[in-house]
Amino acid sequence: MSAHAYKKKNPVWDWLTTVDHKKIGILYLASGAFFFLIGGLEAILLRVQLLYPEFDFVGAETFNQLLTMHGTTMIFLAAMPLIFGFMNAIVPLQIGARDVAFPFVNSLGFWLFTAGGILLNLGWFLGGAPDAGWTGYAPLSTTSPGNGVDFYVLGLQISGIGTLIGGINFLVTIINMRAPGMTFMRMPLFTWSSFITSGLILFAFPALTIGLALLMFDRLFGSQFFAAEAGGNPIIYEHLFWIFGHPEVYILVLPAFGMFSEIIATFARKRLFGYSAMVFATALIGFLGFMVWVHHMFTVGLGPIANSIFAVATMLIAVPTGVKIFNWLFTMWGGKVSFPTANLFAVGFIPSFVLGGMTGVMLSVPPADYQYHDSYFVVAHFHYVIVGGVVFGLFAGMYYWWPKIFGTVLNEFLGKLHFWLFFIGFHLTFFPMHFLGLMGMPRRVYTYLSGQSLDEANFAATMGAFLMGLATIIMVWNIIQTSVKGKKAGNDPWDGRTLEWAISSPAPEYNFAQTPLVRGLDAWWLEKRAGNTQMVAAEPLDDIHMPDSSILPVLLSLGLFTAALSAIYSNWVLAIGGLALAALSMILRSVIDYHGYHIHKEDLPAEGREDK
Amino acid sequence: MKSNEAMTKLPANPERATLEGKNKFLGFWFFLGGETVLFASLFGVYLGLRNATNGGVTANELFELPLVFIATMLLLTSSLTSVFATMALKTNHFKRMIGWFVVTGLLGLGFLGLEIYEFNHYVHEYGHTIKSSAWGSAFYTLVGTHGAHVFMGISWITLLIIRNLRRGMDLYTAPKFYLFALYWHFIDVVWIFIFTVVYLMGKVG
Amino acid sequence: MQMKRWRNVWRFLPLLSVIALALTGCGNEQLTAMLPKGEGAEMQFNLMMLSLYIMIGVFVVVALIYTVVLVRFRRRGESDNEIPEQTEGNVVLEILWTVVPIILLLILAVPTVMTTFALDEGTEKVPKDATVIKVTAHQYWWEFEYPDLEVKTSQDLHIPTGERVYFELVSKDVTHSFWVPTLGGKMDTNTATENKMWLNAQEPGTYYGKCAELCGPSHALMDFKVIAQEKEDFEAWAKSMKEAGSQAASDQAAQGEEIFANSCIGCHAVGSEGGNTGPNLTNFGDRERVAGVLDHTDKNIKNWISNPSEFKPGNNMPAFGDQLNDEELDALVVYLQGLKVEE
Amino acid sequence: MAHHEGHDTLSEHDQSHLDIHHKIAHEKEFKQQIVSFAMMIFLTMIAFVAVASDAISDAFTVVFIMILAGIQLVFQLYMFMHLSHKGHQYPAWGIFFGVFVAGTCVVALMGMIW
Repeated sequence: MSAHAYKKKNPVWDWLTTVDHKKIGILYLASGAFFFLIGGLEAILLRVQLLYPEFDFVGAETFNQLLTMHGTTMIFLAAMPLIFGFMNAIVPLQIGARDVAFPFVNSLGFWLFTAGGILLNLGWFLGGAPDAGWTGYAPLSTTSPGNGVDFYVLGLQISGIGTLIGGINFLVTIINMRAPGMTFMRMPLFTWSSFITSGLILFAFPALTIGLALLMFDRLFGSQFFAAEAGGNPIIYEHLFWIFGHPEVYILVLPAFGMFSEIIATFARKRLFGYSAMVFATALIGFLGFMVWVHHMFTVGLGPIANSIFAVATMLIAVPTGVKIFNWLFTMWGGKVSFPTANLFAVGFIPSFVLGGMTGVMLSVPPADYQYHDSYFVVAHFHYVIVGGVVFGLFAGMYYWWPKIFGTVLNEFLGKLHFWLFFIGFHLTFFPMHFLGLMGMPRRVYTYLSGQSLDEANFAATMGAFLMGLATIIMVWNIIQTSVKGKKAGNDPWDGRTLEWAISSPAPEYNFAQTPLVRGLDAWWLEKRAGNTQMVAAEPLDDIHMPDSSILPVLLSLGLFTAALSAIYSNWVLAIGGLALAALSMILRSVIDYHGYHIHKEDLPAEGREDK
Repeated sequence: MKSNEAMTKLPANPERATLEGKNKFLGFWFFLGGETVLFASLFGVYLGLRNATNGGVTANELFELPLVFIATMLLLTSSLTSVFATMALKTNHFKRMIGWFVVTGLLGLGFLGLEIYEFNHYVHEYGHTIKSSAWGSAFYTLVGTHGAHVFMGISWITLLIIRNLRRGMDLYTAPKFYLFALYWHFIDVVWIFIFTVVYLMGKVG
Repeated sequence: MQMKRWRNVWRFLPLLSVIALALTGCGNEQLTAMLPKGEGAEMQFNLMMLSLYIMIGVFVVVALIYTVVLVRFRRRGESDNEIPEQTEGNVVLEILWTVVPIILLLILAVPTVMTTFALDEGTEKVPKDATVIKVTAHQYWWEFEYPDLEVKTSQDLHIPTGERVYFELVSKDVTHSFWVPTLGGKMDTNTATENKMWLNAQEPGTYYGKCAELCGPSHALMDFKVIAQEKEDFEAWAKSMKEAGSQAASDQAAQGEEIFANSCIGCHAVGSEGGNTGPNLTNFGDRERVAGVLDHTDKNIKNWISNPSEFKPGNNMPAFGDQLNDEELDALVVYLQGLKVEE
Repeated sequence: MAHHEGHDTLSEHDQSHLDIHHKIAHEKEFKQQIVSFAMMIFLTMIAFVAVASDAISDAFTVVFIMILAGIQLVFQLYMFMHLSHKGHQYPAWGIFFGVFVAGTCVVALMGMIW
């Protein structure tokens, strides 16, 4: 790494100012993992409270705060950033790009997300966390006493802006930055799903932005959007939330689908079965995702016509999802499937997610949903989808791409232990919940009465949660151990198929010394089968242009953070100060020229260079 | 980056001549796609609550069409002037472009002044505020969000003009001015729907 | 009726499933949705089972392929280095697993849509002689008003069996959701709009009702009871409710009545007298539970009045432990326990 | 960078040749813009007049002025924002998917809340 040793950097300053997508990816992964552990701890506390009927552990108020923060944290502060982490770390490598389209915006997106995440959690220390559920339904949220919901509204708003600009960045990156020969129909499935997901982010998040803004106006400025006595209507909020909220589910799960597609193909040593059908199914799921939100609102009283239309639309989504499942199965069919931890999670995902999909179809039937809705059946369903789909995907991706991101391999023994404990714990926790719901247990209850036949299943679920907690501790131990004395990984430890495995682990900061020429789907696999040890270059070796790092994203995020926190306490002077800092950062970004710098070709390491 | 002199002959679409320009161009269009959903949500909220006057003043009693008409003319004209500016950009007439953008900004300022006068008038003459009814909340939020966009636009173009007055036209500045013009047209589109949906439909009842 | 035909087709489905579920336990028979005791719940249960069977069929197919893959196509050790054939896909298969699910979904979609409309039947134009009940949800209790019968009650919902009872659902504060799993699915109670639904209990009995939408700290405790009675019993109950007023049976009860008139009547009504911000207590003595969740004992009533927040966090009733002494509380309890309309 | 286009390397001749084409194209465009603007002013006036006069029924007026607004949207997108020009496929996708989602939002909030 002699590339530019002349630029000595303080490591803290370096991480604060970096615009390198691989480092931003690591930042996303680290903060996502941190929030994942917090959200998991909240879940364990919830399950302890429900261990026995009429058990008193945290009490009603704290329970509602915990359930709200568990949902909000897992969706917005754990799953989203972890997915963005993988997108940052991997997508540019998979399309043979040196960088993302907007390195500065990328960094800004991360720091806004972090500022929002911290703000959200500050409620715990400043008089109570939000307690109106992760959905924040009005008027419960607008009338909730204390400042908890203010932290929810403003924290999500700030991190939402970060997510939105991150989505735009990836859309443009994937459209404009692909290497020569990397046509759309040669893109790896993870890149494809990241592309679709970014599109969903772009069109779904604005609805949430407005929903949250209206909540904020009602709470802070006395507007009447959701106050029935002044003509307001809370159903407006429910629509806005779910117009965002349903696509959000696909925002989370599609990248996981992409990861499974890569991982299953790699470990079956086979090309993905039905590639174009998979791409089409992904796009179709994304599109249909905008037309089904009312199935979250079947019991709101929108009438049989609306309910029927959205029921049928929802059922339709099962078709492309089924196409994906069968294509994964047939990718393995006739292959030579090996089972390192990454593939264990991928293969374990299939039956788990099929169960989640099954209950999904069952939920799409409005009359039946009148029974399931807001019961533990729904809790079971969405955990089968989000844990069985998204979290399994994130774990699979972690074991699979860890070598490329950090240059070391995670311990396989601990990995397998992690998988089995988590897999068993997961089913033990959530499978009984289907029955709890059918037996009449509503969701979001802090306790249940004895003598209602709800005791055994609740006990089993809590035991399962403990197992999942244990599995997570083992995973953390594995990460620590690997970080301290991990085995060095080669460039291509899994006999990979896509471009990221063609370069060194971890990737150099310029990714590709020469932009590669892509000659087909699974570009790296093709070259290897043709007997090549590296990609063919699409351009002669030249100086490499790199973007300037910047502290402004941190300052801008700090400004908005300060403004939001001050607004919660109606300290308008400080709030304007925070906004001024944010505005100043934007102005500086606009008036200072960023021309970047060059890494000279003489400084590039000899390895991986194709001399003309 | 070459010196300004060498770049007087810019390519046909200077805003998209560099990779950076291409990225900005595409990214900004996508941003406008997202903004479409943002404003649509506000329009939806407004339409859902437009009769929720809570016994207070109604749209028909409140709105005065001549004022809205003048505001509309200001904004539509500013759209034309920013088109002129873009054409000057494409033919590399820097000074002409700046001139048209100054006119655009001034027209926008006029529009904003009218809006502030209007809001002030409603609050003080009619007691119509963000708190008085759900309709009031929806009205000020929708129209106010548009007004905030106009304000952002004026600040943006002011900053761009000041910053680049001495730099002149090159492949680094061209995308910036071009994006502003796109943004300004988008604001105008939103206004077309505001005057139609809020004011004209409010008068119809 | 069109629905009848469908019911015939499905007759065997619930039978099978009931047997299967009886073996594993279906929950409390006053609460569970799996042992339906109402017309609506049964229609919903049939659809649940239909969708479940279709889905199990799909799952079996997936599981079969999955098992074969895991058994037959493993890589056997490090030395197994053969590169499998790089199949691109198979158009016939793709069409197959697109078309078959569409057919399965159509089979599900038709009865789904029909039942959705069937469940809404009559809510727009309620039949003339039907019982109509206006349900108002509060944090954290339920108010039931029978406009035609001029009766108001709370927490215990009395309905006649064997007929569709129509509900008009609203909420006073935040969104709640009205759910009696054994009799039928839930419906939200909104603040700005009124919802309508019906329930039809097929046999007399007590069924548990719940609030299904997060509504604050005591959401978990917002329980109510549905007491389904034969039509005559129901009418008798309604009649005695209408006539009921407070009449104290003893001196202690008379003292209690006075305390009630001084401290409680602003919020709680007995008969037609009293406020409307708290539950109507006309038939309080008949109830099975205090505040919907506590056992109906004198001690619990006393504790509740002394400090309601201890039992239902966040509820709106003030604590009377400081205002009333033990003797007064006892008298109040005796009075309240005497408020009965049934034997 | 792989995507750089070679504008800098055009010969003098090519450059001046292009210039002439551009000039013609720009003059044509200029006229189109003026016409578009005049049309938009005209449509706006019609909308205001339609509302101000009591000659037409209210329901019709609403439909009519919405159509006028839709036409103005097309003018802005295609004439002022050049959505039909080369290299605007992705922007068009972005805007039209946005309009699609926007439409569902408006329908939902307008028609499914009361």
